[in-house]
Amino acid sequence: SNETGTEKEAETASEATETEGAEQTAASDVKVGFIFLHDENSTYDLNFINGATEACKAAGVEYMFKTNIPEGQECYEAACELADAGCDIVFADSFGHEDYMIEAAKEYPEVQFCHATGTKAHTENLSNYHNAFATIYEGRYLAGIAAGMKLNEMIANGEITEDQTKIGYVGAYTYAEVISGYTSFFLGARSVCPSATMEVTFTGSWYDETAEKEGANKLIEDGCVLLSQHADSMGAPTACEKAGVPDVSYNGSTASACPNTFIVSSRIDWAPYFAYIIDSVANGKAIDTDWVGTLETGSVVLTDLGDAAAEGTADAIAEAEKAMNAGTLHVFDTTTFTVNGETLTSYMADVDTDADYTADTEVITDGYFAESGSEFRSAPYFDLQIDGISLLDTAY
Amino acid sequence: MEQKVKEPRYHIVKRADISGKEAWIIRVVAILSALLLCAIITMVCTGDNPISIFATIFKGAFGTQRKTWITLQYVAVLLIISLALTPAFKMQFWNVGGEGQVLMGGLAAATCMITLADKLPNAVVILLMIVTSILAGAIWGVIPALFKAMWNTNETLSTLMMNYIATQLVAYFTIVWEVPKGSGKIGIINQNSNVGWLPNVGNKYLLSIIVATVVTIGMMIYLKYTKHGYEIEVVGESQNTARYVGISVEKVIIRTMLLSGAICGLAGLLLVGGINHTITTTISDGQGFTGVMVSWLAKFNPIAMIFTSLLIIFMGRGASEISTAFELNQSFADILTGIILFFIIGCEFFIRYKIVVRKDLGKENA
Amino acid sequence: MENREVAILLRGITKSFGDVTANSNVNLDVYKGEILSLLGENGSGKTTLMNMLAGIYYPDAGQIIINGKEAVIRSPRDAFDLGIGMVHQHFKLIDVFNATENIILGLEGKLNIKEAEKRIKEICDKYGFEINTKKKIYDMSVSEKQTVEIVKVLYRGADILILDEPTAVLTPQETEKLFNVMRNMKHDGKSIVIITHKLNEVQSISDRVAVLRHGEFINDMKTSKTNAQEMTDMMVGHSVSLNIERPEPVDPKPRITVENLTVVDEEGLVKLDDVSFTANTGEILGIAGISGCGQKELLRAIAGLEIVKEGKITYIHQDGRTEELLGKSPREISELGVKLSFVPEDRLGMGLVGNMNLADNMMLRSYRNGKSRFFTEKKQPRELARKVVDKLQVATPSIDTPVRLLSGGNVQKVLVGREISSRPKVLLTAYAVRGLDISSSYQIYDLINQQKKRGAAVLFVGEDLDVLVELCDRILVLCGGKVTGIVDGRNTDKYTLGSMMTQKGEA
Amino acid sequence: MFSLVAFIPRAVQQGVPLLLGSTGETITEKSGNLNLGIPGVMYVGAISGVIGSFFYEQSVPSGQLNGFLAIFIPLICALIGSFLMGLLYCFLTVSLRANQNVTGLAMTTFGIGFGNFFGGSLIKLAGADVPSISLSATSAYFSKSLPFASKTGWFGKVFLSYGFLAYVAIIIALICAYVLKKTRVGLHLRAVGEDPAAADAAGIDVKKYKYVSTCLGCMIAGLGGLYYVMDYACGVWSNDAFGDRGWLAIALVIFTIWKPDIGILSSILFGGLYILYLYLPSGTHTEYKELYKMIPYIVTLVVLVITSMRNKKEDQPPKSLGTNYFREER
Ligand SMILES: Nc1ncnc2c1ncn2[C@@H]1O[C@H](COP(=O)(O)OP(=O)(O)OP(=O)(O)O)[C@@H](O)[C@H]1O
Ligand SMILES: Nc1ncnc2c1ncn2[C@@H]1O[C@H](COP(=O)(O)OP(=O)(O)OP(=O)(O)O)[C@@H](O)[C@H]1O
Ligand SMILES: [Mg+2]
Ligand SMILES: [Mg+2]
Repeated sequence: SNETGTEKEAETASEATETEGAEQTAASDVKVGFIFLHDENSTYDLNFINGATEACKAAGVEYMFKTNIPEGQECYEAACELADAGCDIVFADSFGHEDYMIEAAKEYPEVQFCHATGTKAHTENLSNYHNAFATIYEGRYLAGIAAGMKLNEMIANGEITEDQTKIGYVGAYTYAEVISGYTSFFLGARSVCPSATMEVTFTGSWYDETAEKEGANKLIEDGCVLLSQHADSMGAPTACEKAGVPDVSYNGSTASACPNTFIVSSRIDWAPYFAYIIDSVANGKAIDTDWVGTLETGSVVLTDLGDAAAEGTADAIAEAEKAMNAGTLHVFDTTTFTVNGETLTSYMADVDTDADYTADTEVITDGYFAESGSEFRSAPYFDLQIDGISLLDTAY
Repeated sequence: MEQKVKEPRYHIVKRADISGKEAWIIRVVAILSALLLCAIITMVCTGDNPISIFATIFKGAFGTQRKTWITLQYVAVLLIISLALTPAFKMQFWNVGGEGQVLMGGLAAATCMITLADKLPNAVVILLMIVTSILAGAIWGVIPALFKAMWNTNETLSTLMMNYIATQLVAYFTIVWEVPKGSGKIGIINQNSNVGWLPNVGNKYLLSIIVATVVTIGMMIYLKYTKHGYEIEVVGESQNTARYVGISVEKVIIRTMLLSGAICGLAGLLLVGGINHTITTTISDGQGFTGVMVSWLAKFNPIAMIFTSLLIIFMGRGASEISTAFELNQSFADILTGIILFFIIGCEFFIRYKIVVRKDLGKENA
Repeated sequence: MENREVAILLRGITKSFGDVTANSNVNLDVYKGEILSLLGENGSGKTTLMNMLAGIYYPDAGQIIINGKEAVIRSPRDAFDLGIGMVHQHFKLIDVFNATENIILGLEGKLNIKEAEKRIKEICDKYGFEINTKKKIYDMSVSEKQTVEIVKVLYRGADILILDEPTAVLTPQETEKLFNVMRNMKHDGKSIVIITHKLNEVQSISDRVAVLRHGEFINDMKTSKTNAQEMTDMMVGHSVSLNIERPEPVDPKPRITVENLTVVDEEGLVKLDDVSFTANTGEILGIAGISGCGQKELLRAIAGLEIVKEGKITYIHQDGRTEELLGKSPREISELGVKLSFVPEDRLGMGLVGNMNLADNMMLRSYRNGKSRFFTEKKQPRELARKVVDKLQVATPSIDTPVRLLSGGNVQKVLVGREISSRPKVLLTAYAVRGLDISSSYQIYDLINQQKKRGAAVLFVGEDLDVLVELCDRILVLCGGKVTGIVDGRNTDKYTLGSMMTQKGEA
Repeated sequence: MFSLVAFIPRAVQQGVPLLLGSTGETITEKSGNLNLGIPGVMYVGAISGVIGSFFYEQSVPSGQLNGFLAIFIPLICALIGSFLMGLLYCFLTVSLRANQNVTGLAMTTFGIGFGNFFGGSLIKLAGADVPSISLSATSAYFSKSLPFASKTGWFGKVFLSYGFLAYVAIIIALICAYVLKKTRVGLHLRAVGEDPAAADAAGIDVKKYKYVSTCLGCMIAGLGGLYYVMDYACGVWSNDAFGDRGWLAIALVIFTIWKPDIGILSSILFGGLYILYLYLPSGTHTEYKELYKMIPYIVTLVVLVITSMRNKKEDQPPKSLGTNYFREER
């Protein structure tokens, strides 16, 4: 598939990284500054770093990285330093950076501040502050299909029966991004394995190897026969490998650590977004306040399938992908799920960030839940608990 | 001649009081050799030119005006925390709970900012923040002190545990106050109204620096010239003696930890109200522990602490620049910091002692 | 000299610590089967010299010859191997270990406690010690600890025994017991070096004396051929008078009355039993008793440091007003002018701060005074430190030297000097001259007399009955926490006191 | 719902690194050395093992690892790495008489930096998609449970289901306890920690004891790091994943009043409490989880306070802990 190519390129690019892009293409004298929460040793940041290097190299622009910038005043300082150093675009990759980026954006109106995963650009009314995200729920839906296929295979092999098709999911926070993620994953799985159910446990952290591992162990103990996760450490995949439970991971292939259980992984490729903002600034075009990458833009990608993937998975995924691109398949099609036993006809989501979580926007259109479209905001806001998914440890 | 007993080739003797100049020469030599070793290691590990690495470290800390200010601000905060811990250490009270005390101070400040923003005028909120954060730090500091005073409970462990409890409390409230739902982040508090933001004096970095200066001078005077300072020293050196001369050891322990915690709380206030305008569990960034090192390294001398905290911040700041410039991961800086510290603490030996090599080997041969 | 075998030969031994030269070019011989007394003023380098034999210090220059062979003693282990054992001025025992564990510490081979206990018993039987092998050091009295130290040395089969002020903390009875043991050992052919400041002991136990002054070897001679005055003069370097003056009390008035005082310790043992007496102004009230008979508790009770079960302690002001001391904090009592100068067995353990310099140690008592509520006053303590150094001839490089670096006796001078100088109304002093050289001791007596003349009521706890009889106006005798009598110091002798001290024990 | 049989193995796995760390620190502290560098040492132990096994795995075609070498190489590397850290600590504090606290804290900075730096470098070398080094082949040897573990039901799960290092940890703790309590070496070591001057005067080679016990202590603690990465983390090194277990190990030393045998159960208990929050109900209210996470610390604090109420002389830290010894110093 096309993703694989991009992946490889990204890697070679990252190997050859230099501080400041040496080969400068004629037209562009754009300079981009990047702020990363950690460094390339973090799953999350590596993904951004690879995308950034690739895009900047390709555009031939100068760039600067600031790694290990915590979600505090340091982020503001880093942003200002980058602006002082002549960057035309300053990008930050972590959710908690947002407020500090906004502060910097107010101080440097001529510099474009772009922020991934943020939610405030559309309400902040700053012409130089932008959010971006991708329809990763589409990727997760496809990964869910791979999971469903696997369940089907296990039923067929007699390993489990139909009423044992319970999926476990290790989530970080009870955040819309996570909820949207596991729901789409589940819907994907159920689209091929109708008997599937899911149990979710939360760790309360984006990266906590122990909590993720123990969370996974608990799910396995609880009878989950397949796991997936939305958290950044290797805790859950390795727990699966040890227990021999198939696993759909996130953000990159865990095949080398989990050769026997890795099925597939979805991730966001940020290179298209970076290419877009560089191009916009170079050509004096306005950057979208909320930019959403999709399967079509190449922003949402799946890794190569692992050995544990069931036969026919690739075809099933390709088919679904085509349907999505064609607009015939919506992940959150209200006919495919119920909430409290009822089909959703109208839902006010909390799209505009506020401390009281005020629901402010009708998001059910044309029979589906319109998740993170550029019309509202780029970051996900699907936060419903659908039937078939149960949350662990809710009984007091 | 009878069977030869092996004569020690050298032995170690105490030096007569060494002049300040000589001591500094020894220290400078130590730092230079440490830098040399660092240079060699850097070259071996990366192949980069060590000179440019050091230049980059320097640039990272003092390269631009903004950087210099930030560096000084960091030094100020670390210095305040180190100073806060110092009276406890002088009292031989193992306060490794700076982290928790800072967090609690910060949490109190954040609580005021969040809950009182639209209820009280800004000045009142700030006043309450100052009072509550100092109080919160003091309370967090005094709890282990009470245990110690009443039952001689090991304070190393109790203060350490208090850190974790404080961290979890902050984690709890972070989620309670998170925006948006589920994100686990509070974000900048009162970003638009700026209620509870400590005022800028001159520029936004200066406030911490001024506070640090005041605390440094105050602590120096407190420890050296006051009755309290004297009592702290006596209690630290010998509790029996303290009791003998009628010092209430329990009272001193409690009073000192109140002070220690209060100043940590003040650091928390600066971090939340003056610098970050938010609270996270990592807001003190391990400085409660770094402060231990700063304080001991300076042998509890507040003035010397300015230099030790500067050194540590300088290395840390330089490091992030290295990682930007050379694609070295940031941990490399920790290695370099470690090496430099090893040399500095090692060289004290040569200031206090000298090694005498036996010269009368001739006699042996005779 | 008789033609006897030499055990130790020291030649040209020099040792300095930083600026302080503790020993310079010392030559000293010790023969087999003799007891040698090493004499010298406080800080004259006795301990240092012996520590070089014991492997604690290493000489800067000089030669050590043991049993005819040149020896290099780099560690206590080397010293043991050469048969040298030392009982240190400050005991070197592990508090949380029991006697056996301490005695066998440092030896090799498989750990066999039973076997060790057997051998310990043999040694004890041979020399006449008593040891409870299972008792923890922290539960032991000083003399018990000392016994452990000596047995420890003997257990290793040492032929050369060094005792650094072993009697400073012993009662006369215990001292006599120790001396008997030493004589036994001498007859075994062992060499013994004893450091002591008590010249009567020197005369009763040693065969020879050697004198150090300011780190230099001065002379040695047979004990039988010398006398106290000569030895003292030799130590000091000039002639000194050895008389204690006893002026008549001027206008004595009751200052403190103690009535029916009873103190029970944590374990429920009665430490003071129904003690009553009056201390008068301008008078020295001596307190005699075998160690552990309640002297310490008595002083501590008056100073407010002891929990009292029953009784009354009344302070009577100049104008006749009275004030109950019980229930007052040590500080309040101290502010009334009741000053306790207690010289503990471990001098640095209480009363002084080892790491502080002399001047700061002077402040311990007075730091609360001064104009400011908040700030300390540094000038007066420094002056006081200078005065004490001057008056008591404290051997110290400066008043900025940490007191832990001073020799044992000098540490004590700092402590006692400070306490006495605080112009007390009531001076409580215990073991004030413990470990002091003879001329310093006399200076202390002098100082105490000055306080008496000033009108202070002095309570003087001492172990040396000769001194008590010479110095005190009245002497209260304690035995097992009970008062067995109060006698007039001018009309009594030490034998009367001695028998009163053991009255209860004999009954 | 909550199954003890499932929970105990999890607690044990959490407990083992803590046990090794605290046993190592205990014998170090028994010599009077307060090694606050243990967190760093554990990182160094872990990364040394990882480096060794990484190069071994790289040099051998996959699937052809020699079982003995696969265990031996990382083991020896971890031991050497942590030994060197111990040596560094001793050289600075014992030979150069540097302040123990500063040295220890500097070693923690250094050790964690060292671990993450080389971890990061290897990650780059390994070039995996997800930034981690995975030594799953080696890990399989380390985490192999005892025979019959899966066949003996709950018994196997609770007692036999661990990798060999877990058992080694318990054996080491028992040996240390025995040596400390019953042997001459133990007696001497305790003496050194209580009062080095007295020990020295008794002819004990204080320096030797300090060096040996501290280095050994570091090596044991280093195994804790190795266990974490090779067994618990399934051979996956991720930077900072070990977290602050090193500090908890130091805390456990105090908690177990310097007794390695008490350490066995305490560390398992603490390990259990450490992950208990994951088993307590909270649902979408993740804030309660954060409160639950306090449990181990509050329990520790409460136990500490209660035990300190009956203050026994024998339960105190070694008296000379944290101070250096120089024979000629007064
Ligand atoms: N107090 C001392 N004075 C002079 N030389 C010494 C002293 N102690 C040891 N030495 C010698 O100095 C060298 C290093 O001393 P070190 O103390 O490290 O070794 P050691 O003697 O084996 O140790 P220990 O004295 O603890 O048994 C050795 O050659 C030793 O013989
Ligand atoms: N370790 C040391 N460091 C510094 N100075 C020392 C040390 N040991 C001894 N001195 C100094 O050396 C001198 C001699 O001390 P030493 O202890 O040998 O005296 P001493 O004759 O035993 O006196 P005393 O009768 O009071 O015990 C003193 O001035 C003392 O301060
Ligand atoms: Mg809203
Ligand atoms: Mg002496």
